[in-house]
Amino acid sequence: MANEVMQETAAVNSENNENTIKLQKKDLISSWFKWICFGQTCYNYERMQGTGFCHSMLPIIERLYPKKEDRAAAMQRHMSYYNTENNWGAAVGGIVASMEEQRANGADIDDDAINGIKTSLMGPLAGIGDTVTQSLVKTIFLSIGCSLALSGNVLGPILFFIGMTAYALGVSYNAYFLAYRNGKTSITKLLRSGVVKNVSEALGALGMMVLGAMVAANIGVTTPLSFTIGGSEIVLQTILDSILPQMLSLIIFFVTYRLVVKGKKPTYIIIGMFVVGILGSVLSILG
Amino acid sequence: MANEVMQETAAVNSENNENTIKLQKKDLISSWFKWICFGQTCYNYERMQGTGFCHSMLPIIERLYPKKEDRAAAMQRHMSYYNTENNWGAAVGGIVASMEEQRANGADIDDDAINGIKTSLMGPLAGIGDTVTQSLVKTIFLSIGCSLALSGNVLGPILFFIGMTAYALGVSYNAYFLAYRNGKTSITKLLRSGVVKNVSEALGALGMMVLGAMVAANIGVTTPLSFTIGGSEIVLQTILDSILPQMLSLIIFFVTYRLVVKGKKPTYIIIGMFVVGILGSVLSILG
Amino acid sequence: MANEVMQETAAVNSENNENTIKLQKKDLISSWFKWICFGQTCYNYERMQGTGFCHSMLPIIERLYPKKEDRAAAMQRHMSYYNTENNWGAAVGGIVASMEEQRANGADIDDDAINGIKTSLMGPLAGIGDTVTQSLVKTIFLSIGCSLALSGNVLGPILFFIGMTAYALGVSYNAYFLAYRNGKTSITKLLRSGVVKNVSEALGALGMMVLGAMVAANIGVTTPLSFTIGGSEIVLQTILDSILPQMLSLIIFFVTYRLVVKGKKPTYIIIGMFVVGILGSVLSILG
Amino acid sequence: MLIHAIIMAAFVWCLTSVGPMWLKWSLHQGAPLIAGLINGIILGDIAYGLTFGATVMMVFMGVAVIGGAIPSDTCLAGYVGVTVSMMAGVDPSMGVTVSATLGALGAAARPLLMTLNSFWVHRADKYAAEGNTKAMARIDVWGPVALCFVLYFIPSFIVIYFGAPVLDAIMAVIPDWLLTGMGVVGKLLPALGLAMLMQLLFKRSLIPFFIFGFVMSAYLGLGIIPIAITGAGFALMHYMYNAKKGAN
Amino acid sequence: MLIHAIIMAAFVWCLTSVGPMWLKWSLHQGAPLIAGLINGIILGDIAYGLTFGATVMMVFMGVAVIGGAIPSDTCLAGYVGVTVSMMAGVDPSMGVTVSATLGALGAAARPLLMTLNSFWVHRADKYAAEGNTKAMARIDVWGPVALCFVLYFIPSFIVIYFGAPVLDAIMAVIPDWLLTGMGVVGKLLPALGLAMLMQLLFKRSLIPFFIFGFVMSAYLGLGIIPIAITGAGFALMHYMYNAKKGAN
Amino acid sequence: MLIHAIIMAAFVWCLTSVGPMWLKWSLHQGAPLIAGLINGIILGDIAYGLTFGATVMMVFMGVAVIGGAIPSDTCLAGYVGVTVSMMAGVDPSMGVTVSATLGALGAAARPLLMTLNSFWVHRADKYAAEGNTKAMARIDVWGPVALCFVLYFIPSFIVIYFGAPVLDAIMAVIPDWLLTGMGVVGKLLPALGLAMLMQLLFKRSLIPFFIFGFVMSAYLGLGIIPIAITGAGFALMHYMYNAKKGAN
Ligand SMILES: OC[C@H]1O[C@H](O)[C@@H](O)[C@@H](O)[C@@H]1O
Ligand SMILES: OC[C@H]1O[C@H](O)[C@@H](O)[C@@H](O)[C@@H]1O
Ligand SMILES: OC[C@H]1O[C@H](O)[C@@H](O)[C@@H](O)[C@@H]1O
Repeated sequence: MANEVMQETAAVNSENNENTIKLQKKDLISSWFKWICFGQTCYNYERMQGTGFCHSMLPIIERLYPKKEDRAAAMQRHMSYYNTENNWGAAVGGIVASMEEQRANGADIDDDAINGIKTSLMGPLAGIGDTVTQSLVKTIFLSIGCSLALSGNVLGPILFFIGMTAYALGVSYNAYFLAYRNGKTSITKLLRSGVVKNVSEALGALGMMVLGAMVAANIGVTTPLSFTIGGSEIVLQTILDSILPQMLSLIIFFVTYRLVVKGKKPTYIIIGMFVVGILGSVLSILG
Repeated sequence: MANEVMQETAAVNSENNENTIKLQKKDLISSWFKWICFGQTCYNYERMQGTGFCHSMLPIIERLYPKKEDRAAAMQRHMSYYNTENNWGAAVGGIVASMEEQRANGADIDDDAINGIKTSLMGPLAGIGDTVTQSLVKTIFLSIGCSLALSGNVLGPILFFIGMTAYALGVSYNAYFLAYRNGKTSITKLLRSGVVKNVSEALGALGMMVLGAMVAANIGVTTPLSFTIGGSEIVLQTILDSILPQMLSLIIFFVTYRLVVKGKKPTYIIIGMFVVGILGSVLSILG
Repeated sequence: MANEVMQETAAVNSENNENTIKLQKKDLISSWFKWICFGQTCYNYERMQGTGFCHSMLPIIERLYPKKEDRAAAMQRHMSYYNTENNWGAAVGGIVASMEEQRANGADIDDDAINGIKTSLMGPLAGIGDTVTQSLVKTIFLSIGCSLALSGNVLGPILFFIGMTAYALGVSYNAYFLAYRNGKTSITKLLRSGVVKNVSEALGALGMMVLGAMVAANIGVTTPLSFTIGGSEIVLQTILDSILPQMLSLIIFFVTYRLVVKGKKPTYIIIGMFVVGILGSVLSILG
Repeated sequence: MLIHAIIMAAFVWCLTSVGPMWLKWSLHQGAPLIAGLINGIILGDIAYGLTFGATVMMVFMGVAVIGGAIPSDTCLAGYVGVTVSMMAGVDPSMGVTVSATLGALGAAARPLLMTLNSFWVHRADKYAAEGNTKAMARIDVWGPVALCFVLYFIPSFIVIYFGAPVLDAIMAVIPDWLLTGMGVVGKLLPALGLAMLMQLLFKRSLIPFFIFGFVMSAYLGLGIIPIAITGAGFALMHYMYNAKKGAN
Repeated sequence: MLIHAIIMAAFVWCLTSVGPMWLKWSLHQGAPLIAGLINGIILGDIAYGLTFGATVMMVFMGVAVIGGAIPSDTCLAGYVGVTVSMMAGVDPSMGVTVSATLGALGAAARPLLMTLNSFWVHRADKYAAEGNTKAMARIDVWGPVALCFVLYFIPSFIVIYFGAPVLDAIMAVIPDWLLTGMGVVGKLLPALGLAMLMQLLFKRSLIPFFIFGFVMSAYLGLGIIPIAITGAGFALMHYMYNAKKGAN
Repeated sequence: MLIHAIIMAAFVWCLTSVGPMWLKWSLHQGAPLIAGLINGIILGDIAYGLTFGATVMMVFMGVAVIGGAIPSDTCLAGYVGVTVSMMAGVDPSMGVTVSATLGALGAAARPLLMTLNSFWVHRADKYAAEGNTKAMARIDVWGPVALCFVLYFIPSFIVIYFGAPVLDAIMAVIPDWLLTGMGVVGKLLPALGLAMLMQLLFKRSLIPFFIFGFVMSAYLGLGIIPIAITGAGFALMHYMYNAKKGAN
């Protein structure tokens, strides 16, 4: 509410007042692009993406604050601890840019207001972003890419490359500009409405289907065990196949999943797989 | 409400009054059958199905109005502009027959009431009827019929013939008699309740599934393009197939769909296809 | 409510009072096991599972009532008419055991209270149990078992055996002990909440899918009819297959289903099948 | 051949006038498919007729007649277009071309019929004023029949009777590359019928079903019947889960 | 053969009396399937036993025992019907006939058991009045055991021991057309079991799933296991989308 | 080979520092797949590269980088592990082992980078206080670039340049049973990637879709693309039927 009032005030100012400084399209594009290029270049424990965020604000700061002391204040303001997801998190940059613009034009926005927005949005956007980007979108592009590559089709890696690149650029650009235009309310509304939840539930359905298929197609462990009962040979794998093809793969998958869920470190699981695999092979149990 | 009161009045009349004229089953059947045979025989811009509707009312008029002047009035009443869907629209005939019956027995139903019913129902019934008959039922019978015929099965056209005929006769008969018995309220209720909407949504699901299958099965355009890179030949169609079989068919389908949605005339689209097809063939791009 | 108060009273008693008699785990296990073994051994028209239920209460009675007259009273109390489903119905035993325990410790629970619980729960539990056990679970295990057996896999009958046994023991044990611990309210709540209905609707979906598959796979009637038209032979079965594989099976299934639904006795249907099958074979209509 | 031409032209004549309205749904809306079979029987090659009819039918799949407006005349396409082409013995993909052309011409000519039919309306008004039911029934039927003899029977007969040899002659001189090209065109044209159908059917909530149908055909190689049966299952499911929405 | 007959008759004896109730669900309700395997082992031809048992089982698929009423005696059909038929070495479709007949007879005889068992109830009442738990347990078990020896063991033994040769003899004189006919009957009979099952399962909201199962079997040629697995998926989905309805 | 090693080490160098963040999603998260193709091109055997990259990629399928923590270094696994292995010409299943090992080492070393990068932060603080935007931009980029040259470029180059011959030598003496065993290990490892993915994706309401995907692959033998397309259909359906729930 208060924020909206400010926006209106700012808008009124910009009409009545000759001295108004407005951000230009190219400033915003430059700010977004600096974020999506350098946001995580100097990633570190002390501030995480703090310097990256500050870097991305430079074009905004240069336009809005001609005086050196204002610049210094703004830069220091944006050097604080910051961490969010690369693509969806670009929205924070957009909002902050619009807040800085209002502030430069005299709106009553203090450091706390800006820092408050940053810290209150970076978490939820990281949550959504990590889920959608890494568990859903990446999985789907990757599984299609691997599948094509395995069948010898050079389009596999290429499609993956194009898909992820388009996703990263497209999502971050739109997030930045939507947020710049519509301010905090739009993001808050989005975070609250069920849409994001429903979309990620739906993408999850797709992801799980692809996962099920990959479990069936990409593990492929079999057993060479066979018994001779009364002269006739019984091949265990044939019996397993008649119950459920890829049954061993499924079992191994679920055992591994249990271990992962229980928090076992990947490195230990890998070591375990070496032991099981080599022993199983030597003892002619697995093949 | 008023109408229901009339119906009751009529019912009371018919019990108390020896002079009552009741429509007989055969009159109604004849009326329905005249509609479903001749409703659109003299289709014209001035009255559309107006004369057809009047024609279908003749058995009713002959039974209810022995006097020549009453007959003339009734016939003129039903010569007005009229247009609805053939099968579902038969309901209007049923309602009008019951109104004429009440009127002939002294109920206070004037020309306006009857015309009002006709004009207020013919539109919605055309909407529902056209959707269900032409986009859903016809599609499904036709796609099954074509598919059987293409596989050399003589039952293809025969099943289509039987199916559509049964549909046309069955729907129109039931619509006429249901409407005659239950009057206007039943139709209005049906039009308002979500049932028709839900049924047509469900039939749409079936229709879209069949459509998807036909797109995959019945266009079948391929490309003979192939490149020779470093001595080995790369056949483009093979690569396309590995990504998505019938990919070209799908693309052509969507391009055509775009054109149709944008309102391009079928004739122009056909001409375009001639150009694309012949050029594509001559240039060895399409096959 | 009253019941819960009693339970609390009993609980209080058992803490304050040295004289408390508590059922031991082994009594309960023995009681459950006697039920699931002998519940229906002496099945008869007069009391149905009445003696079986009394039999299953013996370990409880022996522990709770050291005096002969109390024992006699308890045994007579549990000899009444009783009938419920084997597995789910075990819940009644659990509740009654807990009521007897409270009674033996002085709670004000009379014969009517105990009989009331028995007669009010045995019906609903039979309904649920019969549906879930016989129409759903048994069907699914049986169809998998038969299917494996028909493909020559010895695991068919074995899986069925293990599956049904695990189900019978697992469900009855859990029903008995859950009911013992949580008393009547838990069962009543379960019966009222939609959960059981929704679960059985969902299991029904699985059952119907398996049924549809079995109809297609396990009837397999064909027709040897063929006509020679203009020199070329038309094999009816080939035409039927092109419309719908297993069409005859489906028709026979639906005809039989109609008969079953109309209440025709299985014996008559079997006789009918003999007539139809032998005549059809002799006349070369069915094969 | 004379009789053959008369029969097929008579179909057009009836279906534009007195042919019972309930029969129009199969014989008119599905004209190419039906005409394929009939011509196949007459020419003694049913297999040719079935393929031919079904191939041409695809193009007219999505034709819907709403409010009297026709985007293409399915009846002419079927009883004239298919007949001429089958008599000339051409390939179905060439038949598609001939039929599509006739369908377009027919659609352009249709307003003439609907304008001229108005003539009978005025006679009918007169009989109505007289209360003469017999005459009314007569003029409503025989007026259009007479008109369509001139408007549809004669032209159809001429096109079939003289058109087949002409088409034959054309086919003899047509160059190979054009024939091949026409084959490609024949593959493209069904896309139009299907696109028109999509326009009628499209709703965002129905996209999943399009996908399912496509996958079942393209990847599992299933025919239309199993897909339609499965589609019926999905339709029932969709009704079930969707109806609840309305209920809220 | 004597021992073979004794074993199988003993199954019937136990399962109608003292055989643990939890075992009845597999051994009794699935008697034909189980009997097929056991006979196969005894006769040294497991493959024959598996096919035989499963084929007969189909007919009894839908048999449900509600409120003590049995439409057909699965236990006799399995341990007597299947055994006699397999001993005679007949075709499974003939075995279906024999088993169905015995099942029907068994169902007719069942009320006798349930009437006579009442006898033990009165003894039990007496022990209850005395508070004699030991005797009560004894009579509840050994009474029915004794009774079923007479009612089930002896007849079953006789039918198996003498029935197999008789069936053999019948098979030797049975004309070919009748054998072929019996084969067709054997194909028809499973329809009964499945129809009875449908009666238990049917709900309008479940029709889509019947369709999916049918299509997956008839068109994709999948076996029961993948269909049941997919069915489990659909069941979970159905639960999910359906539960909401109830929630409103 | 020198150039080859420099190119691949440069990938690691850039992607841990100045490589544009939007490129990291494909080049870093999908490093093994991409590295497979690039090495294939360099070595002149694209088919080998495709299979190799995709096989190794499977293991890293489920790796997600949340809050800066990495369970395994996909970048090293790809540009170093895949390269070394392909240069040595080993089997993909052996490459999986090499890459998984390097990925684990890389993950262990990562905290070093994130600790040392803090150094530049203090310089940046100084420039901020001065309002010096140019210097700030410079230090934010070139600081890490310099650091990663030491931390990533040099070690990667060494491992690739000297590692390939070493790996070659090892392969020459490795006994057959171990090779076969490593093959089995190579089949097991993807289970880890998939399990990690499951951990990210799992929700009870999504179980049906796992089942559908499994059945479509295991029984119908369909590839990932038709399954993903069908999955898109189910996702839309799920959205549709599910959204209503939220609406209540
Ligand atoms: O649109 C209603 C109706 O209009 C005209 O009468 C014709 O086009 C019919 O086919 C259509 O059903
Ligand atoms: O119907 C309840 C119950 O009745 C009888 O006890 C038997 O038929 C059981 O199988 C059944 O579960
Ligand atoms: O979790 C939010 C965010 O944290 C870090 O910045 C990195 O791990 C990113 O990949 C991630 O998106």
